[in-house]
Amino acid sequence: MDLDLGEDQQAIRDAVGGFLEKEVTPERVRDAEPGGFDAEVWRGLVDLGVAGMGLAESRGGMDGGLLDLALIAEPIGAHLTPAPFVETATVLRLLERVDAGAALADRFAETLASDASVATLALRPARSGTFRLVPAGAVADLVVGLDGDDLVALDAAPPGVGSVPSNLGAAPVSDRDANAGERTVLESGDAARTAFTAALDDWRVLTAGWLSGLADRALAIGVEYATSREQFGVPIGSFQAVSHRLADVSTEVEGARLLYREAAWSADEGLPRMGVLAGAAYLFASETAQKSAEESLHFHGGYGFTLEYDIQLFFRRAKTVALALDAQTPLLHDLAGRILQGSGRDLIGVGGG
Amino acid sequence: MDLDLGEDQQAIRDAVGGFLEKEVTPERVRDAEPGGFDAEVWRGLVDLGVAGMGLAESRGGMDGGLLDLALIAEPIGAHLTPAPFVETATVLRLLERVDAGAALADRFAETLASDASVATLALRPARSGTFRLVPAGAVADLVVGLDGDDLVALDAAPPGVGSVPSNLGAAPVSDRDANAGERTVLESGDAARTAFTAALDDWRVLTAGWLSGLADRALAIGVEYATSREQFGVPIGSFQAVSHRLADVSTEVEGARLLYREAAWSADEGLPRMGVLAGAAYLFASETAQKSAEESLHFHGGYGFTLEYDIQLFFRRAKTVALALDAQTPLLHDLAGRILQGSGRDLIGVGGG
Amino acid sequence: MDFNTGERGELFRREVREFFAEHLTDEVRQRVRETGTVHDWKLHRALGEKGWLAASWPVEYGGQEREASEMAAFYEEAALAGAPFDGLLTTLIIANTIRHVGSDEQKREIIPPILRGEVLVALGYSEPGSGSDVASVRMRAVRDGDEWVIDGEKVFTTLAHESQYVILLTRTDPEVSKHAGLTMFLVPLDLPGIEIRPIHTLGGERTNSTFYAGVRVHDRWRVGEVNGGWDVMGVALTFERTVTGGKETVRLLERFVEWAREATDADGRPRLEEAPVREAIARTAIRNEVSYLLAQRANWVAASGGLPGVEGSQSRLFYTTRFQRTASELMDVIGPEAVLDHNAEGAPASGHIEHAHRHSQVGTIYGGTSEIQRGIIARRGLKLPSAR
Amino acid sequence: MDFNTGERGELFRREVREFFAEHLTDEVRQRVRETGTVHDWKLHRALGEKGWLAASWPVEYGGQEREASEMAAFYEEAALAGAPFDGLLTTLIIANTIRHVGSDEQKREIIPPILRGEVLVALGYSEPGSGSDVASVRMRAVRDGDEWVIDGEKVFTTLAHESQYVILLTRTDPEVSKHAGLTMFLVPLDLPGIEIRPIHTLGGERTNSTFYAGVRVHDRWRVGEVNGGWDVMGVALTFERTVTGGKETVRLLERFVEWAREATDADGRPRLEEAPVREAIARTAIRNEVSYLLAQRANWVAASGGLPGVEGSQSRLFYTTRFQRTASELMDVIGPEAVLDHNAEGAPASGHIEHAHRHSQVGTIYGGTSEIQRGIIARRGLKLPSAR
Repeated sequence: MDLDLGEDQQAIRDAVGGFLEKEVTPERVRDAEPGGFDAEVWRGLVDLGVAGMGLAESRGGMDGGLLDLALIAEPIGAHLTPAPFVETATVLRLLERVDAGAALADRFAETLASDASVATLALRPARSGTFRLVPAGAVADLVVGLDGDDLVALDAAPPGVGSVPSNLGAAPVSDRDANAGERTVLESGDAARTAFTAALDDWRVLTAGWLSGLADRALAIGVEYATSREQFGVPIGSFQAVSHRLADVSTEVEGARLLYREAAWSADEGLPRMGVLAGAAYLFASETAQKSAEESLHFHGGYGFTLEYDIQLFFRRAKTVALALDAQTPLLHDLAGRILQGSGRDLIGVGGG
Repeated sequence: MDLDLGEDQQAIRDAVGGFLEKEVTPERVRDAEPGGFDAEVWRGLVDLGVAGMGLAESRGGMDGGLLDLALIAEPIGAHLTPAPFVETATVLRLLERVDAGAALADRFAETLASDASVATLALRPARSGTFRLVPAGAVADLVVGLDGDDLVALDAAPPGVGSVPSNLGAAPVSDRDANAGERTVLESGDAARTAFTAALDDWRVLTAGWLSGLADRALAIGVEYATSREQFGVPIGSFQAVSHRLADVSTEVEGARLLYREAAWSADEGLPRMGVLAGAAYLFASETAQKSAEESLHFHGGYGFTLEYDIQLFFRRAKTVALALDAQTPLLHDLAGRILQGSGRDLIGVGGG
Repeated sequence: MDFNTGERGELFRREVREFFAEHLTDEVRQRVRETGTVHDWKLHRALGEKGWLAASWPVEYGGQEREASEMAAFYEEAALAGAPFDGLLTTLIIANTIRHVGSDEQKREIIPPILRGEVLVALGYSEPGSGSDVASVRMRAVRDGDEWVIDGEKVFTTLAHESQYVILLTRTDPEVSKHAGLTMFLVPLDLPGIEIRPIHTLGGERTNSTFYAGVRVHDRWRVGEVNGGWDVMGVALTFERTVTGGKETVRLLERFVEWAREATDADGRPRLEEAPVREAIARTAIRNEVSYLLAQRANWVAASGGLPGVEGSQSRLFYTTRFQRTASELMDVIGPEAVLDHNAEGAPASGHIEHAHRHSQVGTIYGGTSEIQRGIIARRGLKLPSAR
Repeated sequence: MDFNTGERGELFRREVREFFAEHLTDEVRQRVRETGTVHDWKLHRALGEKGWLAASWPVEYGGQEREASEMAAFYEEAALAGAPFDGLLTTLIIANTIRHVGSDEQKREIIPPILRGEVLVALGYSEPGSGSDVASVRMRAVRDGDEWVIDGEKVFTTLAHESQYVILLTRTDPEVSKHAGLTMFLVPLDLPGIEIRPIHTLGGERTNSTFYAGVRVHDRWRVGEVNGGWDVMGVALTFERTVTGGKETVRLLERFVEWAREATDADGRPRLEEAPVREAIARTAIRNEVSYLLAQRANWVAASGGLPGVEGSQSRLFYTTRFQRTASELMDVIGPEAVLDHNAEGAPASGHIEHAHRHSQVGTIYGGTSEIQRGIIARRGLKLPSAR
């Protein structure tokens, strides 16, 4: 057990953190609304090398594992970065994994460097030829998704942020035609479903990292406000009604962070628990991000409700990202199914691989 | 709208309250464990006239409506009274309602007066000829239940408190043979199911009253403890971590009380919303009673965990009575079904009949 | 014991329902949604013509002496119809306050146009530095002969941009304890030195910051005694608590059920058949009924001549916290499309639930935070020792 | 970053699992359940023979220098097996404390028999008037030459009736501030003047009240400085926090899944197919994993040489509150039969879940209430200003 980041991991986190702190200010996040995409920020992440981190070194990437990627998703989420890091990283891992993805990966590596291309995974199978509400669907040049028995990759011009249906979290979602553009079948039949499930699990873990970052920052904003805001002559953070609830949140934020990291680590280790941990990590981070943002917003009093303060940005995105994949109960059932396929004790909380 | 009790209602509550305060002490409640039945207390309630209150005046009762009965169930619950008031009252109302019940009602009225007989409703249809875990089943001389297509009444010798399977709340439950003793078919087919459902609704409302009483008393015990117990030089009730949670509980206790009363009143008024309100009242009172007892127990610190203090008696009965009818989710589904059969707005919270 | 809201209430309910069906057009609703100004002059004047702006008042003051059940029915129907009545609420709080503690001149000048629906009054209590701690206001009012000179800033002055007056809680004596040096003024908003700037909110509603620089107000606009502002505030708060008691959660459940009847899952089955949908309906219905009953109880206490302090706080605490929880849970049940707002085509329930999720966040803050309500319940209701 | 508990940990885990499979008989479990005494001398001595009572200690003190991963595996397996180890826990806290701050004589006299599994030490901190406010103890210890005379009462002196010693927090100077006048003593329980009375609890466990009337203790039993008891307490609490971190919820979920596989509904279908059952499994599994990780984090901080104050509080707060919630929810899913306890035939999961519901209530109290933990997290972790 070693919960410290590796040296390389820390170095990249520092670099990305510096970039985000400087570039991705709350004003920048606001300016990207309602489309939810800032091309310059994305270009910046490409130039830093993190957008394509999951690509093989031979393709100009860093051969980054899921943990490396998730550790970056966390500060990206903390800054509510309007750029499709999670989506692109998910697809690049998939392309690196399936044989039929090699040519696409080669090509994408090029356009990523030249044009800051965007890739994404349609989270739900196509219905009547349409992938509905695809994350980053408005700006993705490459969309991968399950269409019937096939896992397909669509190389097609994105509809642009003008196509984004107005939504709570200003997410650049869009519907995508499952037959548009250049269509490559990556896998078929069971292999397609297996590859799709694995990609979804990657997305879950990276999104859990993103949401953990959001939760942590929302908590920090709440703590800062509670420390400086006075009522009745004392900081409101000195009232148990405030401090004890923030203590609960901080506990859950720590838990969410540990859980996404364990899930990502287990993927890199090739452990069979990965699927269970990915499902658990996404659900717990979703719950935690919402709670953190809600509590923090509430403790702002009337100001929390104004658009001028930043906490509403977190509040709106927490719910939006938590609902990106599915309603809550089906996610629980999916997780229960995986747990019950497993061998009992190892899958329900003893840990230790 | 008039939330004051009627004069008669208040007079009976006062009489019953006086009896309970004097006779049904926590020691008496403890002494009745684990069987959960105190024959003398039951005899006392019979002599006070409240055990048979729901019987017609011609049978020596008071022709009491469901609201009258529920208002008595509340203090009976507050004292955790080890006597089957709710069960007997439920059955007497049923017997008064169905034609085939008249002869049984006559006879029960007599044995109630002479021998303090007990009646009860089997809450779940018979399975393989057995009514499972019947409330007051250990001491009931008359058991009414649904057996296949028939609503049957069984006049049979009770197995006694020795038959009670050891349980959390020392409830005098017992399994009962659906074919034992003298069996009367009260109704058959749809009429049987309708009558059974109506009886279950009565039971739900009376039990909601009982649980509201429990919740209210558990809260009072918690408030009293928090007011007198000092830590760090001040009463613990001065800490927001304690007082705010008790404020939440008190709000819910008021809500539970209003809801069971409205449900009972709507039954007496013959309103179609009665079924929905009964379902809601039981669920909400169950939740509230558990929360009140749990919070109050917690604020007792280590003492709450000892058997010497009374709060554990409340804690154990809250869950036990909440689970007497069914698991929680099926109860929600039952309620949803009733709501959706109704005409929308009238059923979901505008009120006003 | 009787849970009937009474025949008069039901008769009036039908009348009110018909009124809103006629006067509250989709056009109005849309304008409200787009501007965030939760008030409509035409509708407001129509209410005035009906005599309903203060329908509970004595006839001598221009009221109709309607009983509590009728007033409850009025507010319930207004909420169920989604009527924009923020202006009505704040104005009536002040009209009531003036009626009880205002001067005869103030009553003559203010109340008739208010009741005709021609005048709105905004509330100017909160300041950047004072929220739950209302009495800590810093706005200064300094006497200068027959006039007072007011300097300072207020926030959350909702509808100031549509109102003719604002009621201002000011500090007139900084030397004494914080509750003792306050004075209340009713200030015409067209006086020189007043500036209004919009504040946009998470719920889409507009409120305002208002700035007062050397604003000169005649002493006849003072409400109550000099340094007696906290008493006036007490009166005003009483009316605030009894007026509120929303039915937004009922509308929310109605819209959710409508959605569930129409929407289908990937296999074409109505979503109303899904277990989580039905469980959410049951849970919401229970909360709604308890909310309704707690509000009725507070109204009943008021109608019986009592001051529903603890009852009002319990009603408000339960309703607002459950509204938040319900809106969030309903979204969780709906799934990915739940985040689409009213501007998006095909948004579930036309974005109503998504809006409720945002809008409900303010409920646990305005009119006293949930923490303030819990404090009131604990101290006054449960007699627990003062919070530390 | 590495979540492996390490090969040594896994090897030791297997060894421990085999040990309990052999030594922890159903007879022992039943006796523990019936008496409420969560300790078994035979098992305890067997652990002593293995050298596992202080397996993490340096070899020179009789330990095996096992690493953190091994110790975690040990406690996990003990909890998973349902081993009665309350005596082991309290005794090791004191053994550790003595090892750090005790006199050489105390170490020589106490530690060897403790490690052989022949001696237990009970904790005597709490008094009727002091719970969360530990430092407010009133038990007096007055010096009389080489001896101290102790008078007072302790509550929740768990296992005092099986122990050879009790550690007592006493007041030796009532004139100074409450933390400054405390002294700690290790007191043999066979001294004259000591009385032990049982306290029975909701969870079925037995604890005790202990009474001390003119008990004369030699000064050599004093632990730490005179009036330095609060420092000793600080050392002891550190060990308390690192030792705990139960796996009871994992056992709970295992038993629940076992039940759900076997039980059938009215139509004969396995209850494992029911939606609420599966949702409960998923929810519980998530909580269990987070509990595991928070505990591992605290252990890791300790193993890295840190003092896991905030981390320990977070671990404890999360685990204990979720244990309660889970046990209650699982009962709600099971339905009417869930209330049957282990004495009732056909009780679901042999009454294990019903017992957990009762037993879990103490978790948020002992070792510091949840409120104390939240205070520590808020002040030390979040740097929020001191609670009022």
